[in-house]
Amino acid sequence: MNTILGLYNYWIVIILMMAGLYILIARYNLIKKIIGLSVFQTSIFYLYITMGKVDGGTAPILLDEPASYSNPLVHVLILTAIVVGVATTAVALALIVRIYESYDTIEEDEIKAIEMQEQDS
Amino acid sequence: MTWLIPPLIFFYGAFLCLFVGRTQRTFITLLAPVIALVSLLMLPMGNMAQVQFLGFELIFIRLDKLAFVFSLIFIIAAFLAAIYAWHVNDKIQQVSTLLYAGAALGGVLAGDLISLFLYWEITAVASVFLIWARRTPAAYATGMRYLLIQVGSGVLLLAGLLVHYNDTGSILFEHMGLVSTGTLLIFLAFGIKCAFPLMHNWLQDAYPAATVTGTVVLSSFTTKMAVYALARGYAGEEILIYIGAVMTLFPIFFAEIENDLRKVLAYSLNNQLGFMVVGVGIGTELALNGTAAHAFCHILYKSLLFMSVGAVLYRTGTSKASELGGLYKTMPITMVCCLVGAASISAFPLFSGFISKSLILDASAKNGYYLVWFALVVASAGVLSHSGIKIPYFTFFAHDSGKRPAEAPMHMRIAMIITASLCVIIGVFPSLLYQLLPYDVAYKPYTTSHVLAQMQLLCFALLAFVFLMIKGIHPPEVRGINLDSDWVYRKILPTTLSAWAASAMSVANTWRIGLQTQASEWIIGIRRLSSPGGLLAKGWGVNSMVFVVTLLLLLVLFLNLF
Amino acid sequence: MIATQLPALQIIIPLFAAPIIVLVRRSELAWIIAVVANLMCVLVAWKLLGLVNEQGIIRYSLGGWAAPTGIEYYVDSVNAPLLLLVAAISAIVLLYAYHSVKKSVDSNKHYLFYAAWMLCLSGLLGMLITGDAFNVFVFLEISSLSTYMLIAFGSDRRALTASFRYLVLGSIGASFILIGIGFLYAATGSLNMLDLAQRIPDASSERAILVAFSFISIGLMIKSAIFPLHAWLANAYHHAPITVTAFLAGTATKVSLYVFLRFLFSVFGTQYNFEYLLFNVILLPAAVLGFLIMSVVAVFQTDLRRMLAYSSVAQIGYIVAGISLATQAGLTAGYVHIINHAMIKTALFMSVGCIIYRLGHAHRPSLDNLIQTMPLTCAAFIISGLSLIGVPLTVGFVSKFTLIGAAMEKGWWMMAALVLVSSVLAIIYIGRVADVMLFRKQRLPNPIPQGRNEAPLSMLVPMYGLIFMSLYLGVYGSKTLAVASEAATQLLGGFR
Amino acid sequence: MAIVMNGKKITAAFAWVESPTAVHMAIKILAGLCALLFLLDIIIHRHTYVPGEGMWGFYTFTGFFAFTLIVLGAKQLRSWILRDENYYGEQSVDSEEYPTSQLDIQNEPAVDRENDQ
Repeated sequence: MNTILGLYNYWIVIILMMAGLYILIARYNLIKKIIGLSVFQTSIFYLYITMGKVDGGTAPILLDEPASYSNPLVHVLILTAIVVGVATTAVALALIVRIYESYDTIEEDEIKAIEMQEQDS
Repeated sequence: MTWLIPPLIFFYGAFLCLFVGRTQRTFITLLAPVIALVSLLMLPMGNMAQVQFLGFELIFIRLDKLAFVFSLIFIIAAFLAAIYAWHVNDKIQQVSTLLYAGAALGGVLAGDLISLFLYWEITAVASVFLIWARRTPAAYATGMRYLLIQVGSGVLLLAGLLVHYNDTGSILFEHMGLVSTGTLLIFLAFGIKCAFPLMHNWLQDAYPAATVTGTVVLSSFTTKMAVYALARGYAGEEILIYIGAVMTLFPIFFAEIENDLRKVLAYSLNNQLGFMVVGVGIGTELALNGTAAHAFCHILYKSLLFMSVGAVLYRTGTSKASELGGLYKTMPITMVCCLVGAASISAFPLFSGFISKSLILDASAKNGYYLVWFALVVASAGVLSHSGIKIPYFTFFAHDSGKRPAEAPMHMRIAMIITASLCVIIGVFPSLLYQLLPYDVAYKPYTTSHVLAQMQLLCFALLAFVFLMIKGIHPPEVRGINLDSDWVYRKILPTTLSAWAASAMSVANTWRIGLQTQASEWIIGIRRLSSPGGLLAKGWGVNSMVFVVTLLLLLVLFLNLF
Repeated sequence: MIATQLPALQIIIPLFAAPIIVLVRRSELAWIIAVVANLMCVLVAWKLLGLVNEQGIIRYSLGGWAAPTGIEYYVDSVNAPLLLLVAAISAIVLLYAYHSVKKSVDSNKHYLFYAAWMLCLSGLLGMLITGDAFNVFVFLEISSLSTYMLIAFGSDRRALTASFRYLVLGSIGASFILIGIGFLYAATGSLNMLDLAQRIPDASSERAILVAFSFISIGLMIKSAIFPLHAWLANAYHHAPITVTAFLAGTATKVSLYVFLRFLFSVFGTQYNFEYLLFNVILLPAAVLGFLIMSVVAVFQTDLRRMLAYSSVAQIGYIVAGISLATQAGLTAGYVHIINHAMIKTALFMSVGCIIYRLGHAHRPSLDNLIQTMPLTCAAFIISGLSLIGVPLTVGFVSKFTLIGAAMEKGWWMMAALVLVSSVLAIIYIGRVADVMLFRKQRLPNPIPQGRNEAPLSMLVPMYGLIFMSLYLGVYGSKTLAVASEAATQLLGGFR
Repeated sequence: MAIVMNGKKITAAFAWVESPTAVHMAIKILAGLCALLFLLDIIIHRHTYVPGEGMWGFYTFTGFFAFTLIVLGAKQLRSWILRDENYYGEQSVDSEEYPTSQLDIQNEPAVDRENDQ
């Protein structure tokens, strides 16, 4: 019981990650796919942050006396990763706009049908 | 000097041909053999042009007497073929001829297995263009079959040399003998190019499909390079004697009933190779001399025969015996040259075949292979039947076909006359050839007893021909195809496969399961899966891609954690 | 002074060229700046290679922060040759790109195209040069994001979906790598590769290392398009502008494979037996199935770009097969094929680019008798095709020869035989194209004018430059082999 | 002797081969030669290596019967393996015409100058 509840933060990470992957597999709408991707990436952010957390530690700010504090490096890292994630989402959304302009749909199964037709002709 | 070795001269020629006009190309094809000859004569005996490659020391030139005699005849053959092909205005043919001749020469001069393999593959690839140059769908299909087999031989050689290298740590191309898997693989590779029985079909399939001039070139190099390779690596291997004996006998029957004269010559080429293989198998000095001499003479008279039949094809548009006849009236010079070739291959005294074939026959007799010897004697009578009589008789005499083609063009006549003269000169002055042979020859072909025996054999065979013709027993020439072992991969295999496919279609609807349907569904399935739009080749959607990724991730995690 | 800063310059030059190009906006000028920057990169890579040969490993601390705290650039005999390779291929394709891009990309977007190119280049070079695990992820994303953009420049609308699909897959791959790095950090407390390599053997939790290992492997398998995770590649290569395809085919997957090698051998180390499980159960079957199935698929393709794309996956199969042997000879074979295949495939795609430049497409059945109109282009395709098949005297032969030798050395006869089988398939698919180009009478009415109609010289010259380079390296195969062997020793020996 | 064709005369140095007398003569010469060779076998002692080779008329019999057997054997073989020229369909060059574009067919032979004058 302790391992299940005590590691709740990791369970959240896993659930988020699987939810993200599930959306990517099960949904055809491109926007939803990007949402799935974002959820998936967010789970990784949690993973990093939860790794650096020290029970009872404070924020890693200059203090007068030594105290235990959470690892600041993971935050730095994840800031970078968040930036990358945002950039990815932006590029993806831009692509979706262009796809919508030229295909008139953002449902991937419909797009695939159109593409198959083009290939045949 | 390394940059001026004979094979490279041909390659330079081929390269130059790519960029120049028709006249220059013709001159290059003529000039390259001449320069190569000078280069060959200037080479010292021994190894040279050694190059480091992938950590191996390659020996591109290993000149000894055996290699010399083969190199010499290859250069002569290239030169004669170039005269014969004076009229050709086809860059592809000219370039590939030069590449092919250079590669064959290189193969003969190669001192290690890797450079041999290199040239082995170049001959395969370069020569196929001589077939494709006919530019018909059938020639294309034939060329593909030819290429597949030739490249297959190369793959076997590569596999064999790697195994051999693993075993012995040496890549030197020396006497190997059939001692291990590696040497067996190399042996098979040589055997394919040498057209061993049941591996012979590419030859009869491809040579008649090449262009008029292409066949002349093809007939000279590939198989003789293989004979050389066998002589180098497997001299004295007893199994070769029996392989050779079979090779001399069975093509005779096929040649006898074949209608396409170029295919007849291809069968007869196969039969002549048999003599050489027997010589290699015996492996004594006399026998190897015989092999080298026979290869030398054979290249000349077989070129001559292909040239004359080619000239007929060039002028009439067909080389089928059933369509020809009576051409002596308008092509007398071609006819005379053809007769010289026929007499040479049949080994009439005073012609070149006589002085070379005797060496092999005597070697087999002296070493106690009496049965093989008898097979060779019978085969000699058989050679007369198809190459000696059939080719000239049905082309130039027999019933008059009504065709009145003009005499062969001047350059073809020149090429044929030179070749014919060489055949006669060698036949009359055998010592000219004998002094080139790898071992010292103390052999006199012109003894009374020998000449008498040969004349008896040939004259009575001729008598039998006359007798059979008068009695009407001799089979007439009819159009058609004679099945050979290529039937397996040209007919059974495709029909079985499509039969499978067809039955699968119908059976699949009723039964659905069963071994046959499974197999055919596989075949259909591969095609369906792989074609554009098929499962393997279509643009996958994100969903399926991510699904595969997830599955693989779970698999890897599972494997690593549990 | 400059010599000590070379590792940083390698990344900074293209990274700064990108914003300058955006500011300039003029398309010709953008191209010139990109070419100049790229040539400088080549020079730097050349110098670095020389330095590595002279004095061995170069360690460079970015911003003066010493490792393991700071980010470290690490150049040794494994990545120095690849730096030169990537920079050189990018330079050659960029020189070639001018006309092609002018024709296929909107002229008011040229500056964006070249800027993205520079970003992609700096990302790729960064992945090669960095010695920091997290930095790999950052550079990976820089190159990936710009790659998505470059692919979307394709003239066909299917380029957009191809780009989108690659984006999703690529992001998942990168995220997996990120997860893996996270676990590594959790288990060891370090991000520096050298440091990681030392700490992994006595890490507190082996399970965390295993999880990290699994995620990183899968992530890199996606990025390097190893079968069966290759599906994004075919569409991306097919619909991207052909110059981009030529560039990516020679660099992107190769760089990912390098990172793969780095993690597998240098970071995790051969002494860890768990990787053998990966090798035998996942990587080896994936490699063998990959080069067989993908060669078959390539045979049935009618579009040259698609055919070559599938052939790329097959060739990556060879590389991975070499890697999964995990011996000196096997790694040498894999590494040498990374170099050789980069050259061959780039040259092939460049020749297809020439065809597209004139014909507007590369549909095999309508290339009948192309040799009459575009002899030089056809010659280039056929020469490179022969190299792909592995005809002796070409680089392809060097690769295949070493690979088969390595397989046999380990006693894996079956694999050696299968490599040969797949070579025959390569003969078929290249042969089909050569056959159409050389021998077929024109079947379809050809839209292009008759007579000579060769691609512009500015495309032909770089292409032939690359082909001659590869021919030279084919004849003197021992040179690349020596480099590869050195790299294999370095990889198997771990960080020194 | 000359052959007349299409109103033009063509010399043929070997035209005599068609006359029945010449053919008969040739056969007679061959028969005579064979008889001579057969007799010579009695007079001349041949050097032999193989047992039986020295047998009287060994080569004559071998020549005659080997040839006959080969022809008969081939004839039998043909009855088994002869197929139509289209047997292999498009895959075979046997059934197709040689492309005339690569040939120089001159069924009207160049007239011999000497005779023309």
